[in-house]
Amino acid sequence: METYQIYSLTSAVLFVIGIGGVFASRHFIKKIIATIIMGGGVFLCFVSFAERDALSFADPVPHALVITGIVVAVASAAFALALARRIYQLTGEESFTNDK
Amino acid sequence: MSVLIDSILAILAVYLALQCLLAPRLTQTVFIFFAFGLALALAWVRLGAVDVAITEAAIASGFLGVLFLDALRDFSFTAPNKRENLEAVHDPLSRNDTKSLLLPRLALWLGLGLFLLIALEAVWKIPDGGGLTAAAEALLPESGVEHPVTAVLLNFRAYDTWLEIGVILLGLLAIFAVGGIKLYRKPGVAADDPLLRQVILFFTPVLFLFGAFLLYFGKTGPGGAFQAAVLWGAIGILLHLGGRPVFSVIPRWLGQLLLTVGLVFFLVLGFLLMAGGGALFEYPPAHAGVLILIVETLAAISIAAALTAIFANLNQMKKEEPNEIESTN
Amino acid sequence: MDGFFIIVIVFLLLNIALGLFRVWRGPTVADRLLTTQLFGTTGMAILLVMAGYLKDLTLLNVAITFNVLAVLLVIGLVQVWKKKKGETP
Amino acid sequence: MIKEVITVILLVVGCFFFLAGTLGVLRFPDLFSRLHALTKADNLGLGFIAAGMALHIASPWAALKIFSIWLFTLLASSTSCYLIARFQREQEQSKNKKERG
Repeated sequence: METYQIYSLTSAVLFVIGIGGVFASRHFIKKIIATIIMGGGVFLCFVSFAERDALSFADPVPHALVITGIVVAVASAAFALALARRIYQLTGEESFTNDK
Repeated sequence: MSVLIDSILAILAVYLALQCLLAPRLTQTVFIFFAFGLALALAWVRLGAVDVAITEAAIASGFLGVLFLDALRDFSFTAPNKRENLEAVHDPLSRNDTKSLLLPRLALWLGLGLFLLIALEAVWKIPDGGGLTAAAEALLPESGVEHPVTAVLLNFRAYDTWLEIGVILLGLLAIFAVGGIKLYRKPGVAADDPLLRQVILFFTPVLFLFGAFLLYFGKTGPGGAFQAAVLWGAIGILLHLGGRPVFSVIPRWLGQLLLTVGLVFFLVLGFLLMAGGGALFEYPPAHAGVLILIVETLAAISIAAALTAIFANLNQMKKEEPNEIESTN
Repeated sequence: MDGFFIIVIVFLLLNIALGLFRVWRGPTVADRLLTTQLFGTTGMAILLVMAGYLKDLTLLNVAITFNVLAVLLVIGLVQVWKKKKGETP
Repeated sequence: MIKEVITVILLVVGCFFFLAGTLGVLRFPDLFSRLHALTKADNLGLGFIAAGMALHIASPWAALKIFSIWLFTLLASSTSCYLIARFQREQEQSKNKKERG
């Protein structure tokens, strides 16, 4: 089994874990972390196929995309955290409840 | 034989991701998330993506870890007790709901299982397209740098990087919109511990020098604007934690200048190059190296300032009068 | 020699996996924080050995980054949570 | 040949100290002894591994870098040890005060 195959299969599993976490977990912070894990799965898929296409060096375009992607994911996660904390400040709730 | 390392790392990453989401306490979640970042960084080293590994280690586990810890201070520390309270207060039907929740839950697990199979098959069968390695290798001598990833980031796809600085700035503005501008406020607590103060004073120049080294090293090897930016942003966070918040010390116009200089300079450079007859961000090969270094430095300063500002603003978002709000519910 | 390096790396990875038990159980927050130190140090050791195994010296930069950020996390937790105590005496 | 033997010995000793540190973290009864086990034994192990790898890579620039990595780690980990211990003591004190008053 090649290295890239192991990691690309792992990326699929991580993505599915992230999706399950987004649906099944209740607390805001867990939901945010689940989206980051989803993103990690996507990035892992990119980088593993960059390694498959390597000639004298690995394919640099997916690497660059992943670096930009990580920074954007962090910025959006920070925004989500700000939203979550604001909701908690205003209503005192830490998860989406549907009783209203 | 090296398959052993890869498979153990893969199992570790999957296990950590699962534990991260299944852990009953939020502090467990955050610290396992840090370990997950470490496992991913090691995986990227194994895949030959050292730049990505540095970025991941720096931003996705270090910076986000600090942000999450800061958020946990506001939320309750232990999820289970709080959740019972919440359910008791907000969701009185929860006891009866367990049966009716069974069906959606079953559907969720079935759907996830199916999706997993589909995803595995899709990943297994991704066709062999050859990638863009050959194109990047052919154009590398004209790009002005020797490291292919830096060449892609700052020359071939420079508009990506430019817009990305914009996205970070946009994130900061969105945080301002959500929580109010609390950037210029002074935090209450200074570092009272002499050892802590000394460590912050020692690590500040070390971080600065190492960031500058990574920035310059990006020309020939893994490193570059983002990695340097995160390390410089860590300086800002350390100073903020030590009671010397950068943005409330320096004058306002300087802070705003630091935040926007990367974006503006990038744009002006692009239009000047267009006026000179090229396409947007088409550097003349003779001066490309110098131009890329200048752009990288300014972009790094901007991103570092934005990261510091995000942390400072989130850190100042305090929960106001919690008892009163909870009792009215 | 390569086989020996692989054994060392696998051993250190298993060490990290063992340390996770403390994150899971640790009665206080400080116990969990302690393990970030363990992960940081062990991760650096893995990166050093990997630098020899893959013959890639740039991995040393990743090791320094790890080191710096583990410190950031510790200082962050200590300072951030101290404020909470100061607010509600 | 003799170089490789020394590298292997250094790495094995380093691994032994890492194992000792992890076992200490798992088995010791309270936080302060766990801190002691972790920050001392692991740093010693890292030192041995660093020495072994510097010998194996055998370039003066890399050796300098590895040495500085080890030095930073010593500094960082002793500081974090102190900070974590102080944090824990403060938490315990405030908890005791709350229970008494």
